[in-house]
Amino acid sequence: MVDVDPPGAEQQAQQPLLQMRGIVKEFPGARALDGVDLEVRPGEVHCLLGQNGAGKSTLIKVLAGAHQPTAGEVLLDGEPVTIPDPVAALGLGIATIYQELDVVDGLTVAENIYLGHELARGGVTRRSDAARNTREILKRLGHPEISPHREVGSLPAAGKQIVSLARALSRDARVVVMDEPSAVLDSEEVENLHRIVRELTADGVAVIYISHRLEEIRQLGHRITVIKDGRTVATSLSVADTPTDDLIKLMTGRAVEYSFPKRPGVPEAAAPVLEVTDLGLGDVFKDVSLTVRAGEIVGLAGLVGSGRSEILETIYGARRATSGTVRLGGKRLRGGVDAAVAAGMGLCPEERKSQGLLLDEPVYRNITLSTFARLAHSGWLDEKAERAAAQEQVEALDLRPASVDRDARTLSGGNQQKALLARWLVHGCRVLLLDEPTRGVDVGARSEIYNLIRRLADDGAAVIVVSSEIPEVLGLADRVLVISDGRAVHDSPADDIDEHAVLDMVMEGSVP
Amino acid sequence: MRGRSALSGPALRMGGLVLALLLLCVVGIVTTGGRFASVGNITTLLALAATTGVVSIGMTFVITGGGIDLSVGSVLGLSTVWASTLSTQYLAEDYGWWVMVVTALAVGLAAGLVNGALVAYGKVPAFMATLAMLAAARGLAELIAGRRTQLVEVDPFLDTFRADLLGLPVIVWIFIVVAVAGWFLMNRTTFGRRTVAVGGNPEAARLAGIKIKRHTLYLYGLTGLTAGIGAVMALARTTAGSSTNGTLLELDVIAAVVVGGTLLAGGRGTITGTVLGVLIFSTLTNVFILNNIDSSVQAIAKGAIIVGAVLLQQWFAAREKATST
Amino acid sequence: MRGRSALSGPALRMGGLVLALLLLCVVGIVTTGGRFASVGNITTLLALAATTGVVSIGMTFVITGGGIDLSVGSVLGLSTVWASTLSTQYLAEDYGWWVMVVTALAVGLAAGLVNGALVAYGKVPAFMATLAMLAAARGLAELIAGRRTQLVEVDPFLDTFRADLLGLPVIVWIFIVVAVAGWFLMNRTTFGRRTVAVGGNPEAARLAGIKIKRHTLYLYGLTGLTAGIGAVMALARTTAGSSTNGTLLELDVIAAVVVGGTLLAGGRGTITGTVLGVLIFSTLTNVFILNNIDSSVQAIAKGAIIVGAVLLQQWFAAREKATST
Amino acid sequence: ALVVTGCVSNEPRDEETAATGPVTTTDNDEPGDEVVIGFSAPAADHGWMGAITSAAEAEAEKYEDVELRVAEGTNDVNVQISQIEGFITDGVDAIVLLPFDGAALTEVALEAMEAGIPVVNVDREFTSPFAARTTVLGDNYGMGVSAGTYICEQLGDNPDAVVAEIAGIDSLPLTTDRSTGFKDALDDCGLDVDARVAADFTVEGGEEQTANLLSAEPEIDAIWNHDDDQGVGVLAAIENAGRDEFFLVGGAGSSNMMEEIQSGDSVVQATVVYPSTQAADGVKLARLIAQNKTIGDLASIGVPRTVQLFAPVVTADNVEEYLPIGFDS
Ligand SMILES: Nc1ncnc2c1ncn2[C@@H]1O[C@H](COP(=O)(O)OP(=O)(O)OP(=O)(O)O)[C@@H](O)[C@H]1O
Ligand SMILES: Nc1ncnc2c1ncn2[C@@H]1O[C@H](COP(=O)(O)OP(=O)(O)OP(=O)(O)O)[C@@H](O)[C@H]1O
Ligand SMILES: O[C@@H]1[C@H](O)[C@H](O)CO[C@H]1O
Ligand SMILES: [Mg+2]
Ligand SMILES: [Mg+2]
Repeated sequence: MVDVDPPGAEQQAQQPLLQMRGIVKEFPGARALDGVDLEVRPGEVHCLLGQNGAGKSTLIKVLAGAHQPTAGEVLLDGEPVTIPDPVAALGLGIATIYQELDVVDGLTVAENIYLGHELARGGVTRRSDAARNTREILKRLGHPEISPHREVGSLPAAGKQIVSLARALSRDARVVVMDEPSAVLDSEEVENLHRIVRELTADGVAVIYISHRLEEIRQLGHRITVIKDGRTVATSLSVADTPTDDLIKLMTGRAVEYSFPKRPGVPEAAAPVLEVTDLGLGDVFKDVSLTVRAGEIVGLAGLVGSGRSEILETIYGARRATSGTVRLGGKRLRGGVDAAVAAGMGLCPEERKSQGLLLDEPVYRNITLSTFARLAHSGWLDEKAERAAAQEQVEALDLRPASVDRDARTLSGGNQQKALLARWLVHGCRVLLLDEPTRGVDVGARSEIYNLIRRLADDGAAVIVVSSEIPEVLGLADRVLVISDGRAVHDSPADDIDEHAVLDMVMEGSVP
Repeated sequence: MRGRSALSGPALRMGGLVLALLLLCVVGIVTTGGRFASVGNITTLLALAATTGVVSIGMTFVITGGGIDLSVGSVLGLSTVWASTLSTQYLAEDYGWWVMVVTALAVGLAAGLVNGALVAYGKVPAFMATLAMLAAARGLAELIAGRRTQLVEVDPFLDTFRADLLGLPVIVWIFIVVAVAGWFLMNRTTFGRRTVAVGGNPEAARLAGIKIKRHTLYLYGLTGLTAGIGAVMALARTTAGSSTNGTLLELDVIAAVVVGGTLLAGGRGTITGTVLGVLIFSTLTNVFILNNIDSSVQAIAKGAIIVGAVLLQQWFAAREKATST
Repeated sequence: MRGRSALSGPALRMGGLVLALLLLCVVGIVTTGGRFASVGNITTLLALAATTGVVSIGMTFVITGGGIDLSVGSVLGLSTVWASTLSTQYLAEDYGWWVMVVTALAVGLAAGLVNGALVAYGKVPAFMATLAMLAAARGLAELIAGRRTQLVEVDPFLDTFRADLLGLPVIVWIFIVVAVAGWFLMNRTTFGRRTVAVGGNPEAARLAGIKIKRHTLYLYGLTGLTAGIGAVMALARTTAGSSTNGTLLELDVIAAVVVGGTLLAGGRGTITGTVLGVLIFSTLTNVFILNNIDSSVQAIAKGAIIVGAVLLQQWFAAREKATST
Repeated sequence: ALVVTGCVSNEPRDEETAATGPVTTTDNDEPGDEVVIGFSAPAADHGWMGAITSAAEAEAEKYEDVELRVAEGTNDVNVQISQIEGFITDGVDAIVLLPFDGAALTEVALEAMEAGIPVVNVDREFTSPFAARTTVLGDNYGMGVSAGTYICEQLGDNPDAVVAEIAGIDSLPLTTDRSTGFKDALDDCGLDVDARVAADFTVEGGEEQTANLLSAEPEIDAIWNHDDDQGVGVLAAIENAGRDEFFLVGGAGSSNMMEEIQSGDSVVQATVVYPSTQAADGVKLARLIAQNKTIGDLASIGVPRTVQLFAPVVTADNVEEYLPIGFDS
């Protein structure tokens, strides 16, 4: 872990720019915030930590005017303010990058950036001005290659995140709130993001930064507020002076071993379960070959946009390969996803809300979405069996709240991820494909998920993990494939390669 | 967070509809006295609700599954025409009335499958595919019928479907059976679960291993089939096949389904709600006619009542949310 | 993340429509020779397209904004009736023909705003709110008109709107002006951009500070207004106000908009596509008439052509995708 | 009134009978100049309207010198106007027009006349006398009067008698005309309409509305049903309800209603004829006008300006006579 001196360490105590006091937020059926305090100074990066479901996103939505608090007050420059709607927040100089991508697919990059505060004369948009400014902002963000006229719907998730970021920057805000901005970014992009944040704070802007990656917080943050179960448990801790273990204890209320599970090593004799040969998908990726044996975890490392998601989806049959074959247990897979699932494959997709969940259905139906037919008796559902199976996983994964009858929509991001994993645990997969399985997942749950993946492998499953966090790939996987520009440029046991080597490889590949 | 909301939720959500229906009945009784509440009138009301009702059950599935079927009315018309052509009727005279029934069901099913294939495999938006079918089926029906109304002369057919059973007309029984079967299919079978999944988030359903194209095909086939059943009922009720049968039925059916609480965007469907929606509209018409109300005034009142019912339902839904806290 | 697809995308997406229109024209010319391509016939075709066209522009906005308006036809009918009542016509005789125009526009706008208020503030699903308006406006129109067709006797009105200007009927000019204004509004103003946002991702729009309720209200108001403009055109064309004006117009309009490429689910709308969609349907009708084709066969052909146009469009979209990879 | 009915029904008949129908003409049927006649009518969404178009087509078939261009039947006046504009552009020799709405089609008919194309207006009347060369009319108000008068005759001196009315499409002016005529005739004998529904000219509408109507009125003495097409459904509903305490008067004159009358054991006692052959008459007259011919049996020269068809009441007494002109629902 790199221990960079926080750039604002010399900063003297000064009048807080923003204070939130005793914030309470009740939802029908849930008290998400139960008295949260937060104090942010100009020019600092204030990190907000907490487990999944602790209430971080809810808090910043209150600040952004997207939610109305049930109780509590917000002060700006020491003056109490009310924030009845997002316009008011923006008017007060508070700009927010939300956890869920909040862009409009049908609009261009420039239009998204200026949505709601369009550059216009008498209602007529000044397009060339908007395009020029957009180009400048994107350049500042290190993405001069994105055209302001490109439709946002055609951008990958990381591109959309950059647009969200650009939008916040276009606001000239005094407080910029970022809710897990780095979750969809790879290491290079994250570096870039950190540079931006530092530039902002150098200009006196306060940044509220939410992330589950502790090393990131070490690199970037000045002070930390920890939230647990909707309450502030620690405010204004200095990043420099608080050991990681203390932070984790504050968040989780217990000590969590923040390390990867031991690799027992895959016996030479283990049978190959998944064999992918010369797989290709148009000009997205080509000639990908890999074998995963029972009990083995294979990690795919690479930059955002390198084609890792597509490789998983193509193996899974969700995309029609243009070349190559996939074999499971020696038998060639043909047909779509249903054939793959029937053969014992499972995929946790990258975007859990849009690709994974039925948000308005209860948790147990989400968990049994791939198995309800198997639990049914000649077409008749057995909901009792479904609930029982779901409940078992909910407990095993410590999903919170532990009720299986809640709608998936009301779960926090990390718990939604657990619910998706639970789906394949109920299914009992021979091959499990995981796309960014810990994105947005808190430290506690993260190690639980690592252990879980390992346990699955130990039980004989073949696992492929895609992650943009290189340490995660290296720590979790038995074997690592480095993907660059749609090609596997490296394949070796995880022990034979380190983070720098991976970075070198992916960077090299990305040079045009 | 408690389990009870699962029990009370839907029940409460139906509250607004039941209340609306009761209100209508009260208005009926107050304004017309015994005439509304008479056995004869209730039977009439149910018989009138039956055809729309059966097709609405099918529509509930297709809408819950994220689609829409604008062609049900004209497919019903086509089915009545096809099942009552002279040649079909001759065959029915020789082999039995089931020939007409099978013809109607087969035509409905086939049209539904064509819709389904266009939507699922041809990727034609449902609105367009079924709008096209609306036009085409109506045209075909006119061609076959030669713009004539075809009288049904097969007496065993009429005797069977125009009969009473335990005090209720056979077609009312058909409605009841279809509604109950629909309820089970929606709430107790894997088919229903898939329907909700496909309508709620097709991509998630697909990635979970559900064959969404095939399921979509089935959904439209099912709706077409209910249009075919509706055709048999219309044939029995009107004793005639005509290309005008079912004109604008799609609007009535969709209105009943949506007023019933099924989400037009898909992912949530309620058979009970649909049945209530159908009954509300039939009762409305019945009360209007018992009171001899001018058809223009009827139209205005209908508009007001649709909005009123939706608002009432929403008020109940809001209450439900509040009480489940 | 390359930029070129932004340029070629829309152009290519329109390719299918243009091709379909050209194909129809070729069929027209081949089958009827000079009769199709004559100036008189093209004028007729455009005049036929004009009223539907104007309303379709409004509908493009409401659909892009994530809604739907089923009431346009009956609101148009109501507007023609209201603008041609005796009292309005008397006023128009005294103060000028604009009284009728203002009446028609005001009625359309008011009905649209009622729709909008129900949808935006009453949270009534758009389908239901506008279905209710469909019924109510038609009923009201019948009541006002007393089921009579009301003749327009205000000559200055007729002289103005039935005139030709630079070789084209005034109502065709109105269509052109509304289409150009609509294009500009959709693509070059904050209103248009916000419409896409509200339809495409309402939550994102809200978080960006857009007042989505108010915007939704405006969208329905706008569509109502185009129905009012359509009413003026219908009055001019038919010289009469009638509660039957605009019957089933909503289906034609929605079909044109959706065939044009606007997403029925909202978030993506194209005025150019809508204009092409309207022209395709009018040309189709025109070619049918010129070829003296049986109306039942026409209906079947229409169905086939709707599906064909959508498939063609999709093929082009697929090609676009392939090239932009 | 001048009777020009009976030339044709939609039953295909052999040439000879048709050519020498009840009203014998001169050598008018001899081939003359080629004429192109444009024909436009509302959508054939019910039997009567279907018969209108079929009869017109059949009539035109008989003349080798007539080419009939039939536009798509439409209930959209905008489309119908453009159909006529198309005919004008094409320069047809004559136009036979049954407008969906007479008022709305008047202007375009005037344009045709001004362009020198004679227009024969059928059934629903234009609002300007200059818009048509000749008008062939049924008699909607008269239909109502005939039905009302018949019911008055039957119920005579019973002022408490319950009379019901099943109208067609309420938004059409012709429905208002019929209802007004009916009401006026009933007024004369001290009766009124106790219950009224509108059944949209469809079999289904007839069944549905009648079912409700019968529920609403437990005791009825007489019913007038405007339209025999919807009559099929009306009868089905009556049979469903097992009611027969009243008699029913039909409208338009379909063959199956006439057969009901003939059978003697039906609630249907009478129907008021509204000839479905009027557009065929229109075609015939348009041909004569275009060829500059005149009607035989008249002393005056030229086809008359107005032909109003006879709307007789058909009962068991005279049904034999009218069966041949009944149309198929
Ligand atoms: N609209 C809602 N209705 C009901 N409960 C909600 C709603 N939104 C959030 N919650 C609940 O509020 C709590 C806090 O959620 P929130 O999204 O703020 O967590 P978070 O700290 O951002 O978690 P994560 O790290 O997973 O993003 C959770 O228990 C969640 O289930
Ligand atoms: N449907 C598609 N058709 C063509 N190209 C696509 C399609 N979807 C994605 N791409 C392109 O494929 C490449 C890989 O995309 P993707 O973002 O899935 O990669 P990734 O390695 O999974 O990155 P991430 O870390 O964001 O998941 C990108 O260049 C993207 O633009
Ligand atoms: O359209 C109507 C009805 O069909 C009626 O029955 C006869 O007159 C016509 O004008
Ligand atoms: Mg969060
Ligand atoms: Mg990816």
